[in-house]
This record gives sequence, structure tokens and C-alpha cells, in this order.
Amino acid sequence: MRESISLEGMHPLFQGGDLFRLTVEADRIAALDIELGTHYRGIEKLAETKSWDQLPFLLERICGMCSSSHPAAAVRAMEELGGVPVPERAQYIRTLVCELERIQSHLLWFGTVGHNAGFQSLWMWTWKYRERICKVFETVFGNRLIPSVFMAGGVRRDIEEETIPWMQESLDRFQPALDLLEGVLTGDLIFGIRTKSIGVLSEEVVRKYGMVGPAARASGVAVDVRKDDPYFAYPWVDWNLAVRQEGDVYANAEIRLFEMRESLDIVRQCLKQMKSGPVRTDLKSLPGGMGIGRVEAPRGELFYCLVGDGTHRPIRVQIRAPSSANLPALEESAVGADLDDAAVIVAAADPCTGCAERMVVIGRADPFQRILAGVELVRRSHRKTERLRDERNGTRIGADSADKN
Amino acid sequence: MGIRLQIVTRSLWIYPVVAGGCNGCQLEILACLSPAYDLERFGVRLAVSVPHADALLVSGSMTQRNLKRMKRLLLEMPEPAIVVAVGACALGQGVFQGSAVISKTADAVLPVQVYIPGCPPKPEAVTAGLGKLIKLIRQNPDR
Amino acid sequence: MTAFLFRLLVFPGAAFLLTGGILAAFADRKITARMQSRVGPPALQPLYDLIKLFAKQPRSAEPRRIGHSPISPWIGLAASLCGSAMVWQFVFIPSAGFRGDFFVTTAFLAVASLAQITGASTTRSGRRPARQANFFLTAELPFFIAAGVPFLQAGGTFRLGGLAAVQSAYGMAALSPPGVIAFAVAFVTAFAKLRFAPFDAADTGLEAYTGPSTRYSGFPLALHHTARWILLFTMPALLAQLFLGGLSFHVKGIPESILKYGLLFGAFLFLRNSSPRMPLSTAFKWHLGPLTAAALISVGLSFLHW
Amino acid sequence: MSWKEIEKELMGRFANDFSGWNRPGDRRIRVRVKSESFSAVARFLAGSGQARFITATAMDTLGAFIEVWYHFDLFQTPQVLSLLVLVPKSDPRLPSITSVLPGADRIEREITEMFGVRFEGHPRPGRLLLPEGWSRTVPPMRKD
Repeated sequence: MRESISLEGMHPLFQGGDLFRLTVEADRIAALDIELGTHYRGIEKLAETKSWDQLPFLLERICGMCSSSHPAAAVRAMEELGGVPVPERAQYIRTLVCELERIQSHLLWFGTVGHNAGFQSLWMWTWKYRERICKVFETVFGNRLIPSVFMAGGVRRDIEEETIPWMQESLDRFQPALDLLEGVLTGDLIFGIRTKSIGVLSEEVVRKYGMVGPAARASGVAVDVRKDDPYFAYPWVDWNLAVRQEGDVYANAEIRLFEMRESLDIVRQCLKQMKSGPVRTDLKSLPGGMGIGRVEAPRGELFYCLVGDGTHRPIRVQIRAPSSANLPALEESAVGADLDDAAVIVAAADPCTGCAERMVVIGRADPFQRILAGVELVRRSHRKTERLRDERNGTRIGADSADKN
Repeated sequence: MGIRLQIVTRSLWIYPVVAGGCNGCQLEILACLSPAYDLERFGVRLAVSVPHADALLVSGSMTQRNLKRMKRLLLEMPEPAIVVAVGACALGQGVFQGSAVISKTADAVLPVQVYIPGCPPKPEAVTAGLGKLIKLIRQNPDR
Repeated sequence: MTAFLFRLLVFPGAAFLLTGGILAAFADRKITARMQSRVGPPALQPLYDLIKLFAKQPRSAEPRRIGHSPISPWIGLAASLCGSAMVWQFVFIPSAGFRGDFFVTTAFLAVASLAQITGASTTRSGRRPARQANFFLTAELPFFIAAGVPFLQAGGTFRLGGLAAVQSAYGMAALSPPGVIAFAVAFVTAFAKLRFAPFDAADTGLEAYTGPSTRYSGFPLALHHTARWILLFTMPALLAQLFLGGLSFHVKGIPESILKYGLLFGAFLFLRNSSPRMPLSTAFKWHLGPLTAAALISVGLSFLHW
Repeated sequence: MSWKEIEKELMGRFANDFSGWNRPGDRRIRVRVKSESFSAVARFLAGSGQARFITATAMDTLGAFIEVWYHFDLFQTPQVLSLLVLVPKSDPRLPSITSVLPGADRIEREITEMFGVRFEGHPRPGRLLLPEGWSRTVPPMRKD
């Protein structure tokens, strides 16, 4: 018997959403449909009405989880378009912000995977440590989630010298989080059972769909914009890239834990290497033409293509979020998995609908007609079976009555 | 109704829902339940599903595709049901003002009783907002 | 008659169990919160929750779902009350037991757990709860076998009421080799009965189906919660009665009893809060494989009078 | 096969289809491709295993054409290869590359919805899914 299930309310961040629909056959996933579009806000169209200076403020609000990567990619595109030089200190501050954001986003990943595996305490513990990162953002930049530091040609706010020792101390106090996650990964038998050989993505699938970010690196494809197309202060700091071959949820977790360590290290190096100096160059206007900006967001490569016509506004803003590259593969990789693992697989794919839906509109028929109670679904599927049987027998009566119901 | 509302203030189960937005408000609402703020001190809990909820915390800009869904969620909530609008988008479309697919604010669709401004509101603001809601109901149970 | 009514409704019965259940639920939430480095709810929070749920009223405009017919929460609560009342009666009044009372008690408790899962069959889909019920019965099998061990050691009367007296004369069941194995098995399978991670079943549905209680609201949900809390309140007492020589309420036995109960209760909460949940298929295998085998071995050993 | 060899082969095989090969900076390559030979180029790039399809950018520059840029990330180099295909507004059609590059599925549907460009041979051309009841007939990102 086939049945259709909505994963409504499953993901703590997307409660009330009707984003993932599973079709289940004999407790195995027969199909997974990702239905985006409910968060579609027409941002790309809206962006054409903003000036270059206003643009980062809008783009930050595409997604609360990667609120720095979006403007980071946009300012990269703008700087490529206009050939704007960026002061060194600004590059360090940008790197620092991006890496702090990566840490909090990866912590969230651990939290949601834990939550979906029935490990409520992990969810709470990661939030406890995530709060420290938010605190740093709030103290240094004024907002907990949306620091608004990026602007073409530099950063909006400098880091005051007095806060640097405090930041270093905060980062030291963050260390227990990594030890905790290390303990969960290595020491927890059941966490291993829940995640090892679950949701495996082969290298072939990763290459086929052009997947990016930790998901690709967990399957043996070493793509990372920070290494491939170095930007900001990444060439000046020392860090490593982790690649795993397994492609399962556990490998994803290992990659993310490793990246958090590296990010923390990068932030420390940035704080140490930063020299005082100007943090922005003034920007009068941008010439016409196309600029491409890529950054490594926590979930993978974030791609911006900005086109200007020499005025104060862009004429086209094209955004390719990492989630929209990674989610299509999920529809393929989840098929055949046990229903028990569905929630973990979906959480591990790190769906960021805010990002993915800024533009992509996917879907079939009217979704609201399909939100049915379970009983209704079962009844419908019975009806459909009857109808099909009747059709095979050459009678159309069943079909007519089913439609009337 | 009055007494019922009074009782609800003692154990307010919230159900945060994003009506098309950046999840920032959602993150901050969940941060309220995390160890640093811990709203469970006041009996506030995250409801598993809408039928368990007492308060619907709506955040995000109301995209057209979400209007019907929001109404359905409200219908599924048992009485007494409280609706709280969280964040600039839900209050007045925020930064997405002017988008063709966003035409309404939260209070045009749902009977919003409390507004929590901010982009995103800090967990302290959400806590204060819920505290004010509780205080308001206790002082004036008949609204 | 009055004595019976008093027992049924007040002392080891409804009023006592309800109070105990609320206290257990509070302890559960508070300890969980402390483990997650939170402050936790105020005292009496579960009581407020219950009152609120009783006061809630589903909207009339809501589409009718079978989930709102409150039959299975009622059955669950009734069975949970009866089973728990029996357990606590045997704890307080050991002479109240009768031959084979163990079977009656476990049957009640089994129905109580099962009713929580049948609640799920009225929610989103019928198929998955069927699987959970299946799973639940596989958890019940090793529990039942393991719980038989102390009775075999005590002479095979299957009298829960007198078990504590026998054990205090001949030593705790959990101190003999078969008793240890049986105790471990019963402890693990009790998670499934309590619907606690990591060894539970029903809430595995929460990951995909948001749980059996998801579509209840208001009154039935309150019944559902009460039944669960009472089970939580009783389970450590049952395990103590079976394997640890019972809880005694003579003056010198009180600290020991509190220690036993507290350790068991704490162990449940600690394990539940410090590990993720087993996937259902793995838990199936655990229950039908190693756990049942271990239970059978312990029964065999106790026949050999180890 | 390294990118240098691929570039050589690409230039050799499709010399007549390319025009305006330019490099703004050392990390970007831009080239215009004739729309009829684009699918062959895409197939070649997909087969080479050295390029990853990133996305496609469609834009309306108020002329007679809709510009569609296909961006490819080239492995082991910091370069992004952008292929420009011009689609006439009078007959907006393009060959679909979803069958060779499944990652292009969504962006092609998106361009169909937003710009009204039809992708021929797309396996599941979803209908316009802006909000339900989107009544305007002009694709929303078109500027005319």
C-alpha cells in the first residue's frame, strides 16, 4: 500500500510548513517531494528596485541562518563589477563574520539532527553554545542574527580594539561545545546507529547534481569556494579542508565538526593578524556590466550574478543558494531509505528553505487541496485503487462516484 | 472565556510558524526556549502540533501562498487561541514591502492580539512580549 | 465496600496516583531541564497543564477527525489507573496479593501502553501505528519473560503482593545471576512501555508523524498525558517490587526505598536524556533477538536454581 | 583531462559557434554561443567531468533578445565559465539541458516562469507556480 505523509511540524525550524512530502511503500520511502514556494517573496525582482547601497540590507534577510553569506557574495559581485579595492582590515572582518556564521549554522545542524533523532538534549546543548556566537555578534555588530556589516568596498562597522580580548575569551569559552559534539560522535553508540550508512549520497550523484558544500565534501568531492576561488582573507590564514568518502549522515557530522574547529581557528587568526587601518573605500557608482560573486556559505557555494547598467541600481540580481543545488539530490537519495530515517535524512540535508525559495518555485498542483487528514488520505487511496480496478474491468462507475465524493 | 484565558496564562504552549520569511524570527523564538532564556520557567512550552497550541506565533511576510495555510492553522487551534505577530515582516511587511507576491500583513489575515517588533526581535523582546500578553490577560480577562 | 471504594478512588487508587503522576511528571520535566542546563518549569506546572487542557475546547469549525473520539485515551487512563493501583497496593499492603496477580497487573499495564499507541491509529495514518503496536508487543515479550524470573525463584506463585516478603527473606532477585540478567532486560524494555527514548517506539513516530497524540487536543490529550504520567510514576515501583525486594514503608526501610525508587527513576531519565532514539527496525531486532534470548536464559538459569 | 586540454578541444570543436571569448579578470571566462549548438557544448562540458553547472541567469536588457547566461564552475581552477545564449523575444525557445545536467531542472523551470522562455525537451515542465491565482499573463521578470 502506498501512502503519502506530510512531514509537517517535523523540522523545528519549519513548523507549520508543508514542505516535504513522503510517499511510503511498505515502510520504505518510495518518493520524496520537496515543495518549495511558500516562502517565495520575489526577492530577485524586489532587488532591482534597490540601490547598490541598499541591496545588502535586503539580501541579508533572505535567510536568517546564512545572513552574512548572502551580502558577502553580493559585495564580491559588486566589487568585481566595479573593480573596487578593499582594505585589508575589512577583508579580515568579513572573513571573521562569515566564519562565526558558519559555526552557528553548523551548530544548528547538529541540533536539528539531534532533535529529529529524538535527542532533545543535544538540541538544547547546541543552542546553549550557539548563544555565545549570537552574543559576539550582538556585542560587536549590534544584531544577534543579522550583523549588517557588508557593503561594497568594505565593511560598515569596525571592530573596536577593546572588544578583541573579550572576543577571544568568548571563543575560548566556546571550546566545550566542540568537545561535547566530539563526545557525541565518538562515544554515543546509538547516535552512530542512527547516522552511519544512513542517507548515503554517492560521489556519482553529487557530481551529477552539482552538489556543493559539506554535503559534497562528505561524499568525496572536494569543492570549497574558499579554496577554489580564494576571497576575503582566506588566502592569508592557515586552514584545512576535510573530505570524507562515506557520504552518510555521520560523515556529514564529522565534516561539520571539523569545519567548526577550523572556523574557530580562522577567527582566532583573523583577530591576531588584523592590523589597524581603514575599513572601507568610498564607492560613488558602479559601471555597467556583469559581476559574479561566489562565497562558501555554511551550506555550500552561494552564487550571485549581478548586472548593472551604470546607474545606481542593478538591473538583474540572480541568486543561486546552496540549498537549491543540494535539495534536488535529496529527492533521489532518500528513495529506498527506511521511514524511520526519513526525518534524520531530511535534517541532515540541511534544508534552508529561506534561501532555496527566494526564487525557486517548485510544485505540482494546488498544495492546499492536498493537505488532508491521514484518514482522508487512506480513504482516497482506497478509492483510487477501486477506481483503477474498475477501470481495468471496463466500468467507469467507480471513477465517477469517486470524483463526486 | 475569561477564566479559560486566565488558566491558559499559566501554561502557554506556543506554536511558532513562518509565513514566508527568513526564519530569523523563528530562530529567535526557539532561542527563547533554549537554556539561555528558558521560557519553560513560565510554563511556556513548544507545542508539538497546532491542535496542542494556545498561542500561534506568526513570523515572516505573508506571502500569498501562505494565506490559506495560516487560516487553516488558526482553525485547528482549540479555543482559547491567541495569535502573536513576531517581527517586522509580520507587522508591516518589513524589508519586503513592494513585492508583488506579498500583499498583506499578519493582522489583515489573522486576529492578532500582540505585536512583537524587531528584525528579528531579540529573545528578550519575545519574552517581554509574551510576558505582556500574560499580564494583559490576567488584568483584563474579558479583553 | 467503603474500604474498596477508598482504595480505588483515594489511597493507592485515583487520587494518590494522580498526585504521584503529577509529581513524577514535574520531576521528569525538572530533571530534564536541569540536564539540558535550563531552569525548568515551576512546581505544579503539570497540574496547570492538565487544567488548561481540560479547559480547552476544540473549535467547532475544525474538520472532524476520528482522533477526537476520546475512546483510546479513556481506555489508556483506565488501564493505567487499574494496573498502577494494583502495583502500589502490593507495595503498601503486601497481603492484598493473590495467586497470579502478576498476570493481571502486567495485562493492565500492557493495555495502558497499547492504548496510547492505538490513539495513533486515528491520527494521520493507520499503517504506522500498527507497526508500533507490533513493536510494542515485541517489547512486552521480553519484559514478561524477564519479570517471571523472580517468581520462579520465589517458588512460582506469581504473587506480586508476597514477593517482597519472600525476597526480604531470601535476598533480592537482582543479586542472583539470572536476576541480574532479567533485571537488565526488564529495565530496557520498560523504556518502550514508558515511551521514552532510546528504546521506545511510539515517539519514533514523532519523527515522521509527530506522535500519536498529535491530533488530540484539549480533553483527550489531558487524559492521554495523565495515563502516561501515572505509568511513569508506577514503573520504578514495579521494577523495585519485582527485582529489588520491594519498597517498604517501615521506619527503617524508608531511606532504602527512597534510594531504590530514586535510582530507578533517575536512571530512566538519565538514559532518556543522554542518547538519541533507536530506529524502530533496530529496536525490533534488539527486542526479539538479544533481549528475548537473555530473558529466556535467565528463566533457564532460575530453573537450574542458580 | 585538465582544463587546459578541455579548453583547447572546446575551441577546436566549436570554433565556429563561439564568438567574443573574453576574460574579465583572471577568474572569469565569458563567451557567446549560438543557441542551436549550445546543447552540444553543454553535453561536452558535462561529459568532460571537469565542469560543474552552477546556474543560469536570464535577463531582459530591453532589447529584442533575452540573454541567458549559463555558469559553469571549472574544477581545480578558480575560474567560472559563463556561456551567453541569446533568445529572441519573438520566439523564446531554448533546448533543455536537464537530461545531461540534472541540476539545471529547477532553474530552467524558473526561467520559464519568470521570463517565458520555453525549454524544449524538459522532462517535467512544471506550470507557472507563482502564488495560486497569479493572474498577470506577462512573465514577472520581463520588462516590457
